[in-house]
Amino acid sequence: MDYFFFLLFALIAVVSAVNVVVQRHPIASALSLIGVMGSIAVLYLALGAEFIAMAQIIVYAGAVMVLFIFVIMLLNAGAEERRGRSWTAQLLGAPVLVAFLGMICYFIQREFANAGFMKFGNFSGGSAQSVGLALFTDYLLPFEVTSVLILIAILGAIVLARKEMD
Amino acid sequence: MVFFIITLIKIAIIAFVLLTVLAYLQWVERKVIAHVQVRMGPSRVGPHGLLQPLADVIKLITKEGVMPPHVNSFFYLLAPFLAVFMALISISVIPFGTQLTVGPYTTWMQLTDLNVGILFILAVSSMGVYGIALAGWSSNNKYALLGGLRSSAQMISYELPMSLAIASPLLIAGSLSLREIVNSQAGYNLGFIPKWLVFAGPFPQIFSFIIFMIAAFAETNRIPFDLPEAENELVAGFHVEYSSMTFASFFMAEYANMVTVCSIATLLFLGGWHPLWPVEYGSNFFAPLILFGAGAICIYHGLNPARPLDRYTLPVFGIVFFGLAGLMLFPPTVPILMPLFWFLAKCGFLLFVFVWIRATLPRFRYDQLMGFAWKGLFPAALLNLLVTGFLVALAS
Amino acid sequence: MPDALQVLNNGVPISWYLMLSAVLFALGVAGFLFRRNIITVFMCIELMLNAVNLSFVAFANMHKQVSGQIFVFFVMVVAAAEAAVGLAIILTVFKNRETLNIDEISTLKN
Amino acid sequence: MQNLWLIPALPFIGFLINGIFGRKLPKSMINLVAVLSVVLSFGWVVKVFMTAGDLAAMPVTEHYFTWIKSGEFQVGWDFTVDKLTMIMLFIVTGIGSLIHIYATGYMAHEEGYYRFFAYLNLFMFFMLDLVLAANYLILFVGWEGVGLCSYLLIGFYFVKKSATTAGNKAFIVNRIGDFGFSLAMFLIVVNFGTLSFSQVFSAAPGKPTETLTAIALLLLVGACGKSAQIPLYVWLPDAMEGPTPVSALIHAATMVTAGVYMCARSAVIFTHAPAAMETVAIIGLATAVFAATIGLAQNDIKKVFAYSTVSQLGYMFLGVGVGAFSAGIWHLMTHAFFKALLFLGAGSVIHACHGEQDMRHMGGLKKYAPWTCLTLACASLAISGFPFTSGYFSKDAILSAAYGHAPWMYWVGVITAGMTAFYVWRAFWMTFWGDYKGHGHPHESPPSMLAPLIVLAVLSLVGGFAFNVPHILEGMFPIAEGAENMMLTYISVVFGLAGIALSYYMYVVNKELPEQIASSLGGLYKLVYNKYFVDEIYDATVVNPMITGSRTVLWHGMDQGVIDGIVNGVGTESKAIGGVLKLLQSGNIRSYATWVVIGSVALLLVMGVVEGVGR
Repeated sequence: MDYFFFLLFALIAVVSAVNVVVQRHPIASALSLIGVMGSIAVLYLALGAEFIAMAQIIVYAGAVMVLFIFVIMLLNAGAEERRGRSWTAQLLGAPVLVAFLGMICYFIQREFANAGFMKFGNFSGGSAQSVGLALFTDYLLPFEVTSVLILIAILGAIVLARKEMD
Repeated sequence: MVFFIITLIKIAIIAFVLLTVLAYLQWVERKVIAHVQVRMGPSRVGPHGLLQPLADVIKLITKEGVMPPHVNSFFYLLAPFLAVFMALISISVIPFGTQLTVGPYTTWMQLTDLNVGILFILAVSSMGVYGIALAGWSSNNKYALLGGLRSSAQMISYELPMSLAIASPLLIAGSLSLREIVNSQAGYNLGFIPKWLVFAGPFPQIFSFIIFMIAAFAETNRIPFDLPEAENELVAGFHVEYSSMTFASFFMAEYANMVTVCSIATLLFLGGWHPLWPVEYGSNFFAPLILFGAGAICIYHGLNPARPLDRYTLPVFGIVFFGLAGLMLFPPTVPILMPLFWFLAKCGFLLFVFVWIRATLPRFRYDQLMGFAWKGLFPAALLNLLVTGFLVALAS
Repeated sequence: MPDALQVLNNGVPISWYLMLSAVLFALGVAGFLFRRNIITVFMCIELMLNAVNLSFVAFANMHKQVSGQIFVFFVMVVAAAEAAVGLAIILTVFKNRETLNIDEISTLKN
Repeated sequence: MQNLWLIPALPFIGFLINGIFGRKLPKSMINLVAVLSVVLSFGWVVKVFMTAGDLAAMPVTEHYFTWIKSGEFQVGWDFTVDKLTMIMLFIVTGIGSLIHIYATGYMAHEEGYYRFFAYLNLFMFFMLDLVLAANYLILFVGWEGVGLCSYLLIGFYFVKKSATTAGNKAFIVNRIGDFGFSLAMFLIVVNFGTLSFSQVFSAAPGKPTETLTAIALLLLVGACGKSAQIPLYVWLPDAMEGPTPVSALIHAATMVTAGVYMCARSAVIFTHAPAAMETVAIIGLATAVFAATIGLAQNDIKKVFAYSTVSQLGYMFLGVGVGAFSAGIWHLMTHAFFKALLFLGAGSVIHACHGEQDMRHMGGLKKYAPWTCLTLACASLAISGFPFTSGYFSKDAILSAAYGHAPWMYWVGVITAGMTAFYVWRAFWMTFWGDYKGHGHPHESPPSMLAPLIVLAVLSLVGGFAFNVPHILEGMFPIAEGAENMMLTYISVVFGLAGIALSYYMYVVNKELPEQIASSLGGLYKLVYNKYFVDEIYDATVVNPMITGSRTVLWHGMDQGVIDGIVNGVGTESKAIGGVLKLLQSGNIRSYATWVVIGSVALLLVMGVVEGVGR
């Protein structure tokens, strides 16, 4: 069962991620990114992180990506035109990436080969209650700081996006 | 295995009932508005136009779906499906009543009970924007685009006060699972005031209820917040380019959202399926009484009919009502039907309010809409949440 | 073959999740490298963040501690802030130079 | 639970109200708040006194919260009340209330009325905190707080240059003392691992004498700063720039005695450090004589009383130094009575003479301001140790203790007593006898100022035998083994009377005599008249070198040379490096990203080669 779920949603995630990269239209990329996020959210659920999963949907898929789509619509960004890639990408891009991925996977295999198994329901620490507890006791200061960060971000966004008064 | 079968059965039932309800909701709306405006409303197709929805459905299905040129066909077709999907999926966590025992099997009148149910609904509703936004964008039409942008902006803006208004009753209920929340509202203060979150708790949630309802109107793009589909400025906004079934699915989505929102309001604030006054004061006999009354009226009008057809239709309704009333008095079914009845009654009342408001209020201006969201509703919700949290902390 | 069933019942190895997140991350990097539309590039960054979040949650499950999820939470918040500011910047950039091609946006002032 | 915190809290509330809303409030309201807060806290002191039971047996100690906690070391916000504290509380709140009442009359026509009372209430808060403290740190908080308030109040007329400079002087000189005090606290922490009085004093006898001596001497430095002893007394005379009620409350009755209180509080440490005790006694004695001689030749009425304050404080230190702690506290109390009275009287006189402070432009006030005259007479009698006034008892106790310690100290003390009597009465005669030489038309002060005067007059007459402090404090301090020899008493009384008589002769009967004397021993007179040029010496030896040094070394050398040099150097260096690095900056984001990826791949490769992942 766990295998089935994992493989299914991992497949969806990877396919949509590939889609994000290869699609030439921003909207298409955005939608596939939403797909990635959704499937990742399901994987979170499987990993016992209910709250985070929902937050993932609400924050990422629901708010951030909406912003993206907004901007794309506002700028009416069309499909990307093909042109000669920059030399870095041409020469190094693909091989470097493959090497990168290979190395990482190798290390994961080496370090975490027997890091234990994920079985649905073997970890129930991700309930809204426990997350909230951790957030408001051990991580209170970071939490506050983050709120300040958000505030500043809002101000910055407003300042940047408002039309000049002249 | 049994679990799957039961779930499938439940899905089938709920889907069927829900879709029918959606179809008839529209009939109710037309009827109510008609009577508010002193008209007859649909009355040709079937007795009192009762078959009107069926006719509409057939019409919409059989019509030709026109796809305008230069649209991005994939997104153009994806949008309505997204919309209706997101609208329908949130029903799956809503409990309609208590446990239900059929032979050896007992189950809840609910598809599934997430213990983050509320968050789930919020998440889905936040996803609902995409359908509309995409529809607006992909149909390659400036009115549609404006409508799409407007509606997504509006939905995002009103999601905040909505979430905040939802959060404060959660503080009191102390759970995110809808079932738990409803259970926490059982019982009565002083023996007759129900422990609903609207009344009960350290701080009555009446304000958050009002805020929630207002935000709900905006979330479902209903009058007075229906700017995305403002006929007379945007020529129906984001779905201007849609026809036949795609158009119908947007409609379905809107009504499904209404149903969802109303049932959430019922569950969160109005005590779900708990009756309005205790059983020992005979709340169980309320429903049959109404039905008997309705039946009696139908019979009476049937005996001296205003229109020729009434001679046959109304008595039939009367019989049906009598039958239902009897069923509600029949002891084995009472524990199942009573909760269902109360839930549907509250939900239906809220839906009626929706229609009523639509028949009553004019439309906002767009800047007014946004200003109201950010300058009025949001601070109010925030304040309400603060006060609630403070009092809850004091009470605990 | 009982042992296979046994393995199946054990559940999914954590390392698979890590691999998945690695793959997603690499895809994000690829997008970052190969795409030219600034918005898409930005989305690829979000993709990378998500990949990292996934591994965080996987670790949280592995150590049976909630901390990892807290990190994810913070990453989300930061990502939201970043999206707000970044998109605002993109809007301004577009307002000033009428282009979204990051190759053409290679100077701080035009 | 006695709720001791209320005692300082009430003035603090007053401070908050007056400080925040004072600008808006009417004067009557400000008065009400200011006076009421202090009077209430006095009332609470009385209540505590009534209900506390036998303080000697078990002092009331209350722990409110733990302020500092690091490892073993921990400092709580604790208040404690024993008999010593109780006496101080009565002095502070009682006299504080009187002076507040007085100030409502005296300050009636001043600018920044609310500011004045806010500061005054704040001072009360810190002073009470100082007195109630149950450990050195809390005491230090109050210590610094009263220093701050005295600074603020000395510089109250901040438009006057002299006032601000005087304020700065007081503040800076006090810093020296506080430096000593903090060093003492560090030593205590190091040696005792705690700052709480009870633990320190219980552990003190076991400690080596050298340690205790060091601690005691450092504490003494702090006390010298706060209580204006040689060599740190210089700030007190200038502090007279402040309004007279401030001089009375802070620079006569309460704050300057904090040093004495602190020494008495640390009696255990001092008694186990004989060398320190000796130092205390000598410093006290020296200060007493020194200040008294200066006081002989001053013409500013407040300056006279300021120097007499210094010299009286010297007496108290003498008492503490010779081991007669209770006598010192006794004198502290009586001195609080009559010196507050003297200052308030002086204030009333100044008020009467329209702000004139020079005694040579006064005189003949006894018919214009009879009440002031009468009360000041009481005060002068008390300070000159006239039999059965308050000063008589306390001074006598100290002197006899001094005799028991070392006879020469006694003789010096007695001579000082004579001088004290002389210059106080000199001031009295010059002010009230003769005929009025000032400008304008003198007038008596309003009742709100006279009432406190009268109360204090009564206290300074009967305060001595009314409150027999050594008897009260018997449990805490050993009665100084003064030779109970009535002869000593007679001698000191005689000296006091002689001083009075001499002053009468010189300033009433034969008015030319002072000038003749002054001219006859001109140089000496100049020396005394100019306060031995101590301020000038300090300027020459300490202040100017410091200014020049900091200008040359710190400013030109350090700041402009080194620091700016470093900063500019960094700037140029980074410019050079950047010149190289900027070749890498193509502005093409993707090339950057590629570099990052390449870097990470290289990193991973290294890790793979060296197997270097944390196992």
